[in-house]
Amino acid sequence: MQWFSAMMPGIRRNIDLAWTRNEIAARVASDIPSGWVVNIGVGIPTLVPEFIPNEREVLFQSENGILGMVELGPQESPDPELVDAGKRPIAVRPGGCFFESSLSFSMIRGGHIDLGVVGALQISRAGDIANWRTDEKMIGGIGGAADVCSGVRNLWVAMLHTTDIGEHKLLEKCSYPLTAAGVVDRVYSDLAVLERNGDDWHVISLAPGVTVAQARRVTGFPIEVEGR
Amino acid sequence: MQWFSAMMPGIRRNIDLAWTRNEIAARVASDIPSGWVVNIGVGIPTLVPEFIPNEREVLFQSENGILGMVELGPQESPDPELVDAGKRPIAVRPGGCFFESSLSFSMIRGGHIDLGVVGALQISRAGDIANWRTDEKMIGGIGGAADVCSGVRNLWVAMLHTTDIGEHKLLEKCSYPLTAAGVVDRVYSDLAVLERNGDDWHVISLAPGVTVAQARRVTGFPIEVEGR
Amino acid sequence: MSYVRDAITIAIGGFGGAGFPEELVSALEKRGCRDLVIVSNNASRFENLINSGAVSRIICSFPFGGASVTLRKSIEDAGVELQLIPQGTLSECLRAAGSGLGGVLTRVGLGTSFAKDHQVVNVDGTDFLVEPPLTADLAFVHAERADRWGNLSMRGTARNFNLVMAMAAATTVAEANQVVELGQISPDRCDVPGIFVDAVVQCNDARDSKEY
Amino acid sequence: MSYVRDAITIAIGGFGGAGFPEELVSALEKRGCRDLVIVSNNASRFENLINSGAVSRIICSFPFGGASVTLRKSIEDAGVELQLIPQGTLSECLRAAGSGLGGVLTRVGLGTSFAKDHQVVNVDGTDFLVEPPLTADLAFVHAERADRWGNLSMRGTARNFNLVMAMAAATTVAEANQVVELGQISPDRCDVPGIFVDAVVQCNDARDSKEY
Repeated sequence: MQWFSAMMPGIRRNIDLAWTRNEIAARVASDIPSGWVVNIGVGIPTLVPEFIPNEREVLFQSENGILGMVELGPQESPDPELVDAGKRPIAVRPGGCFFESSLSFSMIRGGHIDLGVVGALQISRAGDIANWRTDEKMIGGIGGAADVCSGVRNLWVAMLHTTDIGEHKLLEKCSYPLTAAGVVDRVYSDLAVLERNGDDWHVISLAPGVTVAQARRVTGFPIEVEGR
Repeated sequence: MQWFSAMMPGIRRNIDLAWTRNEIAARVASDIPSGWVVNIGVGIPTLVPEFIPNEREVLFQSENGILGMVELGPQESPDPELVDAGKRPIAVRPGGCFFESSLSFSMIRGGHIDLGVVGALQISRAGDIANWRTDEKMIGGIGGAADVCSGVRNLWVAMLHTTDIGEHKLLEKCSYPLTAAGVVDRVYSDLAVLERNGDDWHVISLAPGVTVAQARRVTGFPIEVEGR
Repeated sequence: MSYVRDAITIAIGGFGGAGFPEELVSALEKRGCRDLVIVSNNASRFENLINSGAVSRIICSFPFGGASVTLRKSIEDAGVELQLIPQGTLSECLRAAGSGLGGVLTRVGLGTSFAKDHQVVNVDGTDFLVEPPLTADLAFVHAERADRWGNLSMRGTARNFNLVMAMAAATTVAEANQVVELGQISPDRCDVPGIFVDAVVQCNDARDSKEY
Repeated sequence: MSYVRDAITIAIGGFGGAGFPEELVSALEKRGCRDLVIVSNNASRFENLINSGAVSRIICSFPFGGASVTLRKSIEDAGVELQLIPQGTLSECLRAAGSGLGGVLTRVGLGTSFAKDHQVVNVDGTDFLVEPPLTADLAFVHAERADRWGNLSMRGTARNFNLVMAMAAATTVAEANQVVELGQISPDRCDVPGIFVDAVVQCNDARDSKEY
């Protein structure tokens, strides 16, 4: 486990200088253009919709068969037959629609979804993503993640840059079972926004107070910064 | 064209003794049990539904997306958006439903249709069926016939026993392009009802006035009759 | 008609007249084109396009009835290539294209001329033809009602190929008898989700609009 | 429950609780069974069945959330085999089984452990996994409304796997909050055509029936 040696308590101590989970979600939201259809995974991604301003029309698709999903209003009573992929009660906005599973995955696999925003356990330099595991810390299962990661036009990962104990999550190769290979376009972490082009990654922006040297130390592959 | 030699004006002269097109359709109808879902092709098959008594629940499926198709009533005005596979205006009975093409062929290909009744240009001993051609007498095209003939649980052919000029239609091998191979279960003609079991065919019944010898003379493969 | 270019593939919905995008096809006739590949279940509504020399190939299951002597002659005179595909394979290959699948594994056509030049795959002891996905650059579809996000609903047997063609095409244009506000198409009653539709036009002559 | 036998494969609809045939599963628990193979998107609603030793294998995409410690233990204690399939492949393989197709050609899973032991087919230069069709002996599905021909309509996100499971199974039993007369389910609003359904039962406790 070579990446255990890369623990970096220094960054964890400076957590107040990095982006919070909400700030990561807000940053993702600010990059989503009007008119896009977006599939949202569990974890930090679930926070993204609330940061989309009302005037910007972004449609959220959920794999269990809804397009135009919105949060349940405070006055609305939950309907057990109307849930999102995380089984939470939700509502549908005017212009939304329901459909069955195979059509839902036709949308996802067929490239009709502009963007997927997912969490991840590990990301490799080649854009492989691992977001489930079968060991004793088993997190759920594969669900629709393989289809989403393989099928959407753009795949952005929203996650903390390292694990709770400081292990690298951005690695030369993933050690967990892959969800999909060579699919990640961007990573939005608490420290930086990174974009992939083949095996090359460059920094789009850094969280306030985070230095290039710090970001490099917690990233298992080279990252380029414009002008440095 | 070996089968040209098999013309048999004798039968054509005795046509008043054989079954009419309506009688063929009525005979097919009388063999359809209650509760079956049936796909009906063009030609004599289109006559079948009117011979199903009202108390017998038979559902007619049409490949263009309707289950529970019925004839348009005399008082009903035709709707250009509601047609059968022959593009004729129709109606839907209570309990019927509409669907799109790929689900329609899931029904057909997936073995959910109890019976297909189709016309044919040629039938082979092995149960191959040819019901279209590309030559100068081109009749339509393949349409949904290949799917229906391959997919339904039972395939019955309703047709005249020979062509207008007395050529065999029941042959050792078809000369026209095949619609599907090894699929025909029964043939209902103006002369006889025949059933196939592998390469063996036996006569279920003969039209009034038709002798076994006459039926054998216009059939290009051996047919067995119980007790003869 | 700004989506139309010469030599593109256009998938056109409808089964006979039901669900057929008549006004879009009429506009296409007026525009004038060359070398179009038309994907549609029937060919009989494209006689004007064929006669004007706009069409190089038609992919369909049932080009025309036996009585269509003039259409047959038009197709021959214009040198249009007719490519026949069984109807269930046609709809499933369009769906596969729109669903990110690599093709369709079917037994329909095995042992017939439709199996010609096809790859065969054996799954658990049974042979299947591999039918490749069928994509289009553009689809024209017809709906009873549409909203500005492209949600469509049809009536009767008008759904037919309109869903799978909207799915299969890079760009889909829908004509509708009624263009309604968002929310007026019930989320339970949307036959073609707007995600598959890029533009909606209101029919000038909503001749077949009925109480609905 | 006369359709139930030991060692059969039962496909059970629903996504979490939405569209889940709770009363049919409850009746299955009461009946008692051995060696069932369960096909369902999730495993979390089968804890009683698992604890009673009725289940030998579960085919699903997402067995349980990370917090389901007791379910995890039940599965291990009962020696239940968990077979994970990506959700889109799961639904498409069920659909393929119900559609007479030989399987699904997908890129999902390529380069991952899901590609293990899979046949790969190259179509026009691109590799695809061949995922075999997934059939069931029996399906249990839930609907808001049903008629005696088995036509079903759902509300909200309750459709999910119910259509493809009804298609894939040799026999399908539906439970419904309301059983209505023929014709009361609009022909335009039938989510599962009755051709895919063999028996309908009325829910005793239509707890989640809403104005509809």
